Amino acid sequence: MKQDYTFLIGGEAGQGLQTIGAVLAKALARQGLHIFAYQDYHSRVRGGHNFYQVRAASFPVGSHLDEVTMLVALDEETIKIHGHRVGEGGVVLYDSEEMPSQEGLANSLPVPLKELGKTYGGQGVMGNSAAAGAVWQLLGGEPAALDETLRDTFSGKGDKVAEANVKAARGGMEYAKKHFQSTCPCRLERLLSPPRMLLTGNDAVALGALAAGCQFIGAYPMSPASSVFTTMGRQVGRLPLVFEQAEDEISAIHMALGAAFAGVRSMVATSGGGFALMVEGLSLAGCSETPLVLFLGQRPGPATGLATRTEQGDLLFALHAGHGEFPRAVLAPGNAGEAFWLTVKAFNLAEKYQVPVFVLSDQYLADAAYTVEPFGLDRVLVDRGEILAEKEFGPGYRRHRLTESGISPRAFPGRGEGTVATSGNEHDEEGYPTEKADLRRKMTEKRLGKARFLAAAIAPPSFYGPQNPQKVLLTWGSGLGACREAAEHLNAGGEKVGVVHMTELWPFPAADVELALAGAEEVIAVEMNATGQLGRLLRQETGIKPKAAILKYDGRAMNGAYVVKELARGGVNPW
Amino acid sequence: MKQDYTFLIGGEAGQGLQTIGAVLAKALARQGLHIFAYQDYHSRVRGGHNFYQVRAASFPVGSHLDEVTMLVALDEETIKIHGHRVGEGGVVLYDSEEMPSQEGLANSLPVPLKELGKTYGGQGVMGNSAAAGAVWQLLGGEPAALDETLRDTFSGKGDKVAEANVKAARGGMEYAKKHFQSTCPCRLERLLSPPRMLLTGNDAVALGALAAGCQFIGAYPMSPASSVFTTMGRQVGRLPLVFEQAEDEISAIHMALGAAFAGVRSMVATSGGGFALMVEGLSLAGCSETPLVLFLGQRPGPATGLATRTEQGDLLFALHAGHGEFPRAVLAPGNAGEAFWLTVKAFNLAEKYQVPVFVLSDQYLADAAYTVEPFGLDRVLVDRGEILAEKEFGPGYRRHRLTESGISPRAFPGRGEGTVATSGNEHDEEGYPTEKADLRRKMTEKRLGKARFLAAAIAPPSFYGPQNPQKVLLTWGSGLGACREAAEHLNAGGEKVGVVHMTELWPFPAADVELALAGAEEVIAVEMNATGQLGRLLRQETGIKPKAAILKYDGRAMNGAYVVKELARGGVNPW
Amino acid sequence: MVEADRFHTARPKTWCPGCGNHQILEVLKETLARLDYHPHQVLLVSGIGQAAKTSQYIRTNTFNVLHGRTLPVATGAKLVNPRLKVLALGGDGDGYAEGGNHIIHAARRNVEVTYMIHNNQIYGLTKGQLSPTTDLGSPTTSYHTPSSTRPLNPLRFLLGIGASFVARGFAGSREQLGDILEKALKHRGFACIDILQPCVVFNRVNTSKWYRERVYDVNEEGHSPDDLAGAFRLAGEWGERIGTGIFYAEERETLNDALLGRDAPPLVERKPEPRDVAPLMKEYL
Amino acid sequence: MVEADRFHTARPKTWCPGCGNHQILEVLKETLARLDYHPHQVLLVSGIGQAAKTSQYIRTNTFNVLHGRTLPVATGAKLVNPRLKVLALGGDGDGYAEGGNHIIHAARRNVEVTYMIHNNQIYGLTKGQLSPTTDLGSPTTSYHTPSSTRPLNPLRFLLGIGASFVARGFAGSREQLGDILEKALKHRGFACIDILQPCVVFNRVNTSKWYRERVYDVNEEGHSPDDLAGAFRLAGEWGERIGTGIFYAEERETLNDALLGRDAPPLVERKPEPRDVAPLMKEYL
Ligand SMILES: Cc1ncc(C[n+]2csc(CCOP(=O)(O)OP(=O)(O)O)c2C)c(N)n1
Ligand SMILES: Cc1ncc(C[n+]2csc(CCOP(=O)(O)OP(=O)(O)O)c2C)c(N)n1
Ligand code: SF4
Ligand code: SF4
Ligand SMILES: [Mg+2]
Ligand SMILES: [Mg+2]
Repeated sequence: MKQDYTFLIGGEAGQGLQTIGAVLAKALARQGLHIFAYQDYHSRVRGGHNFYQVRAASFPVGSHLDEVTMLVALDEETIKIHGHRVGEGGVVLYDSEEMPSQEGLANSLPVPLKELGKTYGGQGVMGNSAAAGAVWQLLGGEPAALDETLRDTFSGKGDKVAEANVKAARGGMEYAKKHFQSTCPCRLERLLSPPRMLLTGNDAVALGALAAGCQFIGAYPMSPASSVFTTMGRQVGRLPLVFEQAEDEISAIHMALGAAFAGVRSMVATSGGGFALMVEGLSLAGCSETPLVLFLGQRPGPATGLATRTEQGDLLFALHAGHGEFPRAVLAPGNAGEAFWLTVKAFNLAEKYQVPVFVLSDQYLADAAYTVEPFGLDRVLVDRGEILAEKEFGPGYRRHRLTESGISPRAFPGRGEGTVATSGNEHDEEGYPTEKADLRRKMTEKRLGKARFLAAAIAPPSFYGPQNPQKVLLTWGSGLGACREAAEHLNAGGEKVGVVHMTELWPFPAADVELALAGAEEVIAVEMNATGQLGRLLRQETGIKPKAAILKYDGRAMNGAYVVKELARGGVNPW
Repeated sequence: MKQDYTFLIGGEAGQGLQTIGAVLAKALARQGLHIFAYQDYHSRVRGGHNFYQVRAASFPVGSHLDEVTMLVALDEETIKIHGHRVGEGGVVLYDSEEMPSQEGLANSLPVPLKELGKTYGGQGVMGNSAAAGAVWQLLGGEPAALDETLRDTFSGKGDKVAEANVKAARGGMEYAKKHFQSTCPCRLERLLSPPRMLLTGNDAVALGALAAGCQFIGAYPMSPASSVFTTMGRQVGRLPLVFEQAEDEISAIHMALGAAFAGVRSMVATSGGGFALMVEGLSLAGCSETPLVLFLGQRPGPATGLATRTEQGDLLFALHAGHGEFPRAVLAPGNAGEAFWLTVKAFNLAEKYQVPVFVLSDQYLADAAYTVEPFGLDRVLVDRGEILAEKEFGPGYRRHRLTESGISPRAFPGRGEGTVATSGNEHDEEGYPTEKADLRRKMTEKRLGKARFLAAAIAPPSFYGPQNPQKVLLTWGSGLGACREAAEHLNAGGEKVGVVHMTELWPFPAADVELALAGAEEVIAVEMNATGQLGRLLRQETGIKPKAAILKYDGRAMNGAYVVKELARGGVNPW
Repeated sequence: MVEADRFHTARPKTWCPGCGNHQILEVLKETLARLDYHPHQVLLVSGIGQAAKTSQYIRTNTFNVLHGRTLPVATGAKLVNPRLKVLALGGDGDGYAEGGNHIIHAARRNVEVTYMIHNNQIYGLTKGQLSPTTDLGSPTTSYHTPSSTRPLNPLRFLLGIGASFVARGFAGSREQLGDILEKALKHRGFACIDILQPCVVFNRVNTSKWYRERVYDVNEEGHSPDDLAGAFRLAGEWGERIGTGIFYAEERETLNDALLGRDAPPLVERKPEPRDVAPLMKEYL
Repeated sequence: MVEADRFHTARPKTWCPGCGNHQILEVLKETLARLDYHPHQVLLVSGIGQAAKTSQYIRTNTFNVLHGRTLPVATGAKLVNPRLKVLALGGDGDGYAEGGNHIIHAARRNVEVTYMIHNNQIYGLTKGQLSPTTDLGSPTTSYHTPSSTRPLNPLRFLLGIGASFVARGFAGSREQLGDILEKALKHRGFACIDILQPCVVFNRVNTSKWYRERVYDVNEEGHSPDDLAGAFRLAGEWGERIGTGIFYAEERETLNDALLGRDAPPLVERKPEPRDVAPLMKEYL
């Protein structure tokens, strides 16, 4: 049976809706379903309408649906805002202590959450677990499976708390069994799947960085990037790495450069405004050929913009940031799985070519949770590029030796008898400032020449859909899920729509992209921004101008339905 | 008679060669000649080979020549480095106290500078004026004309010093008259020209900003931008403006935004690394629709690069700097005259459309001195855009009111009974933060929509050369002089080469550029960088890919001869 | 507090109930009213963070800028329009972390700006990360272990850089805070108030109660604001007793005085004319 | 000074004759040699400016970074390789202007870095602009009038932010400077030395002679480095008498201690393995 359910839990910040959402997502994942879950929240700690949306399906999913199967309303606002989204036969479960009776609402179930929490778990706040229990009951889930997930979730707070929550959830189940009259359209069917992790995009980046052997992360808190460093930071002590919260982003990138220069794999994690502050340091990385991975979690700008929402507005900025000319790579994963592998690749590219490499994400991908099979760690290859052995590293070492490939073997201070010198001034082979015209020219060519080799390491775009599609949706990064969903929908209706997804954007794989777009009658760029940045880049690099663009720039992620609708309207031309 | 002389004064930093150069340039300008003068210097205060090169001609000139008519060598290094550049019949005048006799050198004249300085002026350092006098004598200049220039130059140091220098110069004249045997090929012929100012690119920007009514300049010292703020700063007290040296570039741009918000025309001046630090503030200007003029004097990067040299490496960076999407304008003058008028225009665009506007220069243009007729100040129109009168500005004022044009009339705090609110967060019409999707969309469209009107205010590129040229040299900013010189040379030899010079680069005047390039068989991009940035931009905006590029990226400016030579070799393809 | 109404806005507050920012906001409104300021005479430059939201809940001119950048913006505005009463305001992260350099130089310049740092010793808006003032051993969401670096002492920092007015208030001592703020607003120069502000969600160590048990008024106990050495010593207290009040105050030339002359007419009221550049052009002939 | 040869380089110096940087460079080489460091054990992080050129004229590992950014780079390097003797070095503009914020937080972290600020009270490399330490009334090329803002007092700033080692040297007192530097290099923590450095071209006020007539050794006159209040008081002197020597020194936990544990093996010597991530992956199942 095809299963595709969407659970939406809505309420105010501070009501604990994340807990219900996360518990349900995890419990459903453990039932073998594929999950896509994401949060919509405000830049505040208490109040404001927030929601958590979990999609659980019997097939892989990479974006959200508009139609809700089960709405859990912790406040009345949730019903006002999302009530219309509940699909045919869908269920509304609401906190009867927080709002007047919603009797008029079809298939609705009032649940006295605090009361249940108190009665069964001993505390009103456990009402959240009661809500999860009620949902689980309506789904027809195996009670023990929810128990287990609750135990794991609350284990950090001690056995007593965990057991109380289990009891509260059981209370919720009982209540739902007793009071819910109608049948629920969603009957959970357990699937025999391999075990899967439930991982946000940021979790995947953190895992990727750790697997790649990153030993230093410098950062200053900023949504939606912060969880990358907190997840990694939790491993300090267990794994050989260190995290330090910098006083600002300028310091963060320079600390990371210091660590990289001293010999470890090093990264920063930030968002637009923080990245803006790192731009001078980025240029220093370029000049001094210091490897660095930059995680850039985009959010809507300009300036502080919408701090907790999503956008893909910084592609061209990342591509051109930094004064002067130096090579770089820009990778943009489309889901958690790609986020892991591209982060690993980012470190290899950075060290092999001694350049800064971006992992370009956005709030949607950063915060959304995906089910992914555990990564094959044996397949994680660490290539640190050319590094002199301690014995070879003696007096006369030239950090920026002019070589055929433009790559000069690295050596690290204190790791041999020689000394390493480098500089943000134009320098000679030894790494000391020079004013010589000829050397300047050679050093520029050396640095930029590496782009050729870097380009050869860039993968072609991914293609999804039928052979010889009539229309191609050209997208990048987190646009993947929505475009695939749209294409599948349209192709099911008899169209021939393909998706070309660019995960590796720079050096731009022009020939591969031309090939991928070759047969298509129409190329439509699909991006979460207002100016059609990939479309511009495509024309710059290939001369191909997309026929139209599908754009969104209200801070809320697009999904398949949006793409289908906008495509029908012909898209827009932002260029 | 056609006159086209090049004087090169070379020596170490601290030897005072700027004085000789500047005095000669000014004296020649006052004889009615057109001047192009520039310095080549190191990032140090004493020592290092520096030179000052003055080209004086009977026709307008905008770049330097390789061939030197008269070489003034304050040290032997100068002869070693530049000796071969002295043209047929050229003269070498050298400081005989600083180096062994150069008797072998044709047309050479040893001058004991210190001795002359001491004997005639009373001090060894006055030898510099003696050198100027000797040159003047060889030129056959009217002695009184040099006297006058010296008096003006040294007037700040008191009459006594000025007269001593005049005497030293007279001593130099006498010495040259007595000892120089050969005839000198350059005989100065006074021209009846209107009075002309001798102005560097930076002087012109400063004058333009002052004429446009700029009242605040925020900056942190950085070559080659600093002279913009020192020139403007000298007017504090006389004109209603204020300059404050900030603690860093981040502070500089934010001070400027504060001043602009409070109601005055405001600007910053910086170079690459400093601009990199301003990128977050730039985005705040975009979000809060605060008008700002940014003077960006490019120098070779990445990082600190070559601090005192030249490059055009930051075009795409300036175009895409800042997280999020917002409109901006980028203007790039080709000489001092354009620098003045484009700076005036920058302020008008910034205030009318409430956007940041760049004046993009580079070290070559910034430091080079040009002869320019005094600017017609009556033609300086100040258009501050829509500003509410004090009486209209009452309670209920909405700083970001949604209007047809996207432009919301401004009002200034304290200048009426109302209050002004704005924010770097996405905001409502009043200027307070909002999270609403619909408002976000509208505000984005409001901001970006202004680009349409801004685009209409952008001038088409300038065209120089024959109708229907076979080849077009497409260039921007300071590339103008070299390209025109090259085209004139080639056309004199029977070719049909035109120059398309983009002074206004963004919003990109695509239709105008297409028109300008329409007939040409070959388009060659000519830029002082390594990656062909204008070429890329051209393709992005028009689909036209130049046939080749002529590039230079060794920190030394290109000139006409370089362009001719590279064109003959077919150029390169950096894309 | 009827006069405080003139600063009223209907915008709903998004702070947690019990958050110290509520109290600080009320004191700010009251004090401005008491000094008979009107909304249009005041410019509030705010940063990013919970504290910085203050400017949304009070009617004045306001530029809500980037995280950490209040002081340069305030400086630029004050330089061109000295008639404005300019305040800058933000959290401990906004000020002492991202904005640290600007504090040093605002103090050096002695720009006439009242600077309020709502110091909850934590990053509120971004959910509990380490701040430069987080106490040693306090839990944060930045690290999986409690804070292990010694915090910055804000008052010693402010005294060390020569700020001409240095005070500490406590959100819970409303009357005293109002007094301090009044004096700060009257101060001709850069006036800094570090305000102890309980965060009921992320700072469970330095709670309202914790502060209340410790704060005392240094001026009441005899400290005189012209005693710099005493101020430096008292600023060292952070344990059983925590001093509040005015630690240091000194009159000296302000930035506007220095750059434009005391009582110079505001630049915003002077209209530059292109033709005024003519004499300068002559110099280049 | 035969041992100092090991730090010798043939690179020609581009400083003016008579510049205080020459002396500081020699003292640096001598002191490192005296403490028996070898070039490969030392990492010198330098900024941009005349002072910063020092790292070109001494053989050590060196990262010549951006203007103002020495300390974060030094911090990152020290964190991953504590076996390196890490120094940071730059001018007064590099440190107190562009880099001001990093000083505050390096002090808070107490990262084990020796920080030398060559303080010529002017911007040398960029030709005479105002520095945060330019004396009131001194001419600069930034303004057409003499400096009219009161300078930052570097020592009070450093004391105020709780730097664990605060000293002032004078380029012209070579022996004393060597002593101070030796103690700084031996200090477990963030050791700052503000070094009075004559600039013979752009600072015609604070000349060698001017300094020499005023400097005295505070420690010789009985000041003990554990006396913070005394240090703060003495740091206030800037006129007839200018104190040099060690103003303050205190042992406390360093950043490496706090984040990684004292005597933890350097991260650069530990090789991470992809498979070590397996347990963490399990947590997500
Ligand atoms: C450049 C930049 N970096 C980071 C952030 C994210 N950010 C917003 S507020 C904040 C810190 C809030 O702490 P604090 O200033 O103490 O204010 P509080 O919320 O505690 O009042 C941070 C890190 C940002 N907006 N901009
Ligand atoms: C971001 C940035 N801003 C400005 C500059 C230009 N700059 C180079 S050195 C310097 C100041 C030099 O003064 P100081 O640090 O005191 O060193 P000194 O030359 O006096 O030794 C400046 C402003 C720069 N390189 N980078
Ligand atoms: S999180 Fe803390 S600082 Fe933020 S509103 Fe709540 S109590 Fe106040
Ligand atoms: S200008 Fe000053 S600081 Fe620079 S080298 Fe010369 S004396 Fe030294
Ligand atoms: Mg805080
Ligand atoms: Mg200096």
